[in-house]
Amino acid sequence: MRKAIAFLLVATVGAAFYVVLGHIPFGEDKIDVANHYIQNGVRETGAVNIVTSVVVTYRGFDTLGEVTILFIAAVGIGAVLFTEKKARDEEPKQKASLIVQTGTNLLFPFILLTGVYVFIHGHLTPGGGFQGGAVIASGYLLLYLTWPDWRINRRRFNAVESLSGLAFVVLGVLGITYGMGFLANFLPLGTPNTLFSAGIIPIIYIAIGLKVGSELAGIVGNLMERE
Amino acid sequence: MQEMANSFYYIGAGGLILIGLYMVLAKTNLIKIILGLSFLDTGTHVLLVAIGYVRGRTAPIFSEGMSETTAVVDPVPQALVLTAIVIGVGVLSLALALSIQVYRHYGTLDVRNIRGLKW
Amino acid sequence: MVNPSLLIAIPLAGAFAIPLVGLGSKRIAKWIPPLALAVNLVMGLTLFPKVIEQAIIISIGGFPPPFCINLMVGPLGLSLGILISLIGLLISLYAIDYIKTEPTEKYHALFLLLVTGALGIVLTGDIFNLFVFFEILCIASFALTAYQRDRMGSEAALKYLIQATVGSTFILIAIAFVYGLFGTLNMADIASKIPSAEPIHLFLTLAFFVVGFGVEAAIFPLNSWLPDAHSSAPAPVSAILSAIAIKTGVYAIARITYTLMNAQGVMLLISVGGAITLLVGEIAAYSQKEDIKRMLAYSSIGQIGLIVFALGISTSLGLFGALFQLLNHALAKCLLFLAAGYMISRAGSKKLADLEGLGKQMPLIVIAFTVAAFSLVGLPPFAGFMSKLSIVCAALETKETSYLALIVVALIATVIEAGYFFRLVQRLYFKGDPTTESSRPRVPEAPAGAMIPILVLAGLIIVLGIYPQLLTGALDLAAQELLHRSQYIEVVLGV
Amino acid sequence: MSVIEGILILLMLVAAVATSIFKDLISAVITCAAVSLLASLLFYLLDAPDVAMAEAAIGAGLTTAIFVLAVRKTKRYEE
Repeated sequence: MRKAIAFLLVATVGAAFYVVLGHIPFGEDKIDVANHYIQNGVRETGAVNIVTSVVVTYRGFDTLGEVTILFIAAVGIGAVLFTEKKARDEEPKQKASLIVQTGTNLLFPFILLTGVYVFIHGHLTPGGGFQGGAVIASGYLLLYLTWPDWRINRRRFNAVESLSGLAFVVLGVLGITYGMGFLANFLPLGTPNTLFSAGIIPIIYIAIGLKVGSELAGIVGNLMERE
Repeated sequence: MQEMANSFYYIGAGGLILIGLYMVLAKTNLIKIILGLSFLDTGTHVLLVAIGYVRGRTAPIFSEGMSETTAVVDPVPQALVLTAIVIGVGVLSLALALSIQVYRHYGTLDVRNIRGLKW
Repeated sequence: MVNPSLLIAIPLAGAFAIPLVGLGSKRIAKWIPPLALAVNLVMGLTLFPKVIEQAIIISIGGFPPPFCINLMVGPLGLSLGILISLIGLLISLYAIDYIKTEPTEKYHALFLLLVTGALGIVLTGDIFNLFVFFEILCIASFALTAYQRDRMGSEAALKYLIQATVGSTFILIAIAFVYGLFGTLNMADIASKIPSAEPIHLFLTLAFFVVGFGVEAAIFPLNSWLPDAHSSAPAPVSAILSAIAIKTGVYAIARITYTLMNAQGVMLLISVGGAITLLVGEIAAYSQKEDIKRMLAYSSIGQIGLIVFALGISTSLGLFGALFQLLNHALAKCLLFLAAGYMISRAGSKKLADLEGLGKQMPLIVIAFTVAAFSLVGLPPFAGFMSKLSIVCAALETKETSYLALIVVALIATVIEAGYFFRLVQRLYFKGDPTTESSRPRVPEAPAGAMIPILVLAGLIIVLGIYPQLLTGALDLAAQELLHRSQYIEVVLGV
Repeated sequence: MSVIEGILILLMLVAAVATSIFKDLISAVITCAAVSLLASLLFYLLDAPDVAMAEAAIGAGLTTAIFVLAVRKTKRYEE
């Protein structure tokens, strides 16, 4: 019964897809508003990666909302899986083998470095705050898998989360005080294709990278620790 | 046939969305339902990027040596999908945390046996 | 002039700061939400006179719309924004004493973010940005529903999450369609391009939007999550969900059907959906004889049905009635859930039978509860009377048999509603064992932090009932904003 | 070119169907990761390197890890 209804609903949705997508030709030039970004993006924002300039400048408000969502998820998971007493008395879990331990020791700094590289160069190459943050979080995941008893310093992570979020909002408000509107790019744009260019974009991406990294690491930590 | 080949991506995206929707509606295991939600997300992302694709153009990054008149694909859907991916991971991780919590209370992940409230 | 983007930036910054302040002192951290929302309320009120004259367009990122996301601070958005700030402020005051389950600083951060999401929804002028804020609101409400970590809460939250996430995927699919058809995401820009599209595509896109937002707005048959979530959550969370969260779904549907799509053809369908929701909700509430919060939750479904029904009457009186009803329900249902919170903790259970005779033990709270209940039923001189009257008048004015038939349904539902609220009030006052009264020690009904919001809400309901003209001007302008979409396009795009 | 794309899309759909059939939830999670990885390849072919990177790092990497953690804390087999 449940499956029959499910099939019926899925078929209806499929039919709707067929009708609408039949009218949206694949692979043809339908670009409208985005032409403005393509033609003026580099000049107006200083970032050669147009996706970055859209994510951080033209649609920066979405990005602020998005880091907020990740923040809510991290805080929410912390609240949902909160345990009153510190369950430290459990028997020590089995550590990974020596090879894995050595490997982790070697790799972890490089993983962090890669993550930082990815979000610092967000305006020049593919990648940015989210991808870099995810790379950093996967480094912490590796630490957790190698030493199951290891704990991240929660206070420090919370502080990084809050500070980077506040930095994002404060940068936005600074745009207002410079008379250009919330989240406007008020710093000099510099020469495109160099590291110190694109005004506030690299700064915002650093804040996003730190925030996403600490939040995802916190989520993983919460799921690993709470038995 | 050419028509079909043109819309491969639409078929892939739509198929993924429909499989996900079916899993959410018909499956009874909570993890399976959440996997279905993840397919719904991924399918929508592929759909959005496919809508923004323009044949014969390059990625919207003007690296050194490229003239600023190079034809590129639509950057906006890509930006939207970046946002949507992060939203998706937030929702999924919260869903999994909640299902762990439900498992603690009920000892099962089968929605037919979780009947504190009406499903 | 105050920059309206601060209306969103300040609560957001407050929420980010809460964990940081919480590391130092949890007692300071829990005062951040009321403080941020009070600032918001003041800013909203100072902006209001200017917005009445001319809507303010703020573009975020420094380029003109449609190239940037813009905020559309018009009469509708700002009125709802002020309402959200006010209700949020009152509930956050209530929660300071009420929430004792650890980790409290996480509760306050989530609550403030929920309110921020609602503010963003009503102020934004961009369809994808609407989706992002909608997700903020939804995720914060999932986490808050499960906040007490009990059996019911976790299950209700998961159920809510699954249904709402399918809904938001539908919204995202609709956004993909819109982008594919029109190549833009700015609402005014889309609205100006609507005539170029074929009706069938518009209809299907609209259907995806309405299903998606309908889950949050709890329109029948998408409402099965609501009674569970609203009855299992802590009292302040139930209050904010009922008073604000479901209203944002209704707002989004109104914005999309009126401003975005100009979908005159589906208005009757929307009215029918609203009337069915109304009837289903009220019947379910009437047959709920056990749990007071569940009964209030079903009553919310019914009220939402009434608002959606009135939205479907696409005349200025109908929209005025819908907005007025939305405001009244927000005030009254917020009060009912807040009062029920302390009634339940006094009686020690959510069962209606255990609440009997509470009228003698906590007179002030029960009187406030009664005021709100009577206002919802639509008795004069409370605020609900005026809004229900204008909805009935609007339906009669159309002189179409379909709307006349629907208003009969709505009146029947109102009678049912009156039935269960009178039954409840009667049990609160006249039933119960009179001897228990003297045996209990005389303790204050509730801490001052909780009494102030309850009494303020009761006062507002009475004042608005006697002087509805305080608000009619603003609500009328808001209704005009929905009806005159060409003006909206003109203001945003400056054409 | 078009053939490769067709094969990738087909594989993605097959993996998705497999996810819905497997009774072992760990296998289901792994096939779900395969879907994400294939989607990430598709993003790359659609000239969206940023999205491909995000999908590979977040969709295929972290989400899978979180799913595996959740399955470990609950039940491994669907009844």
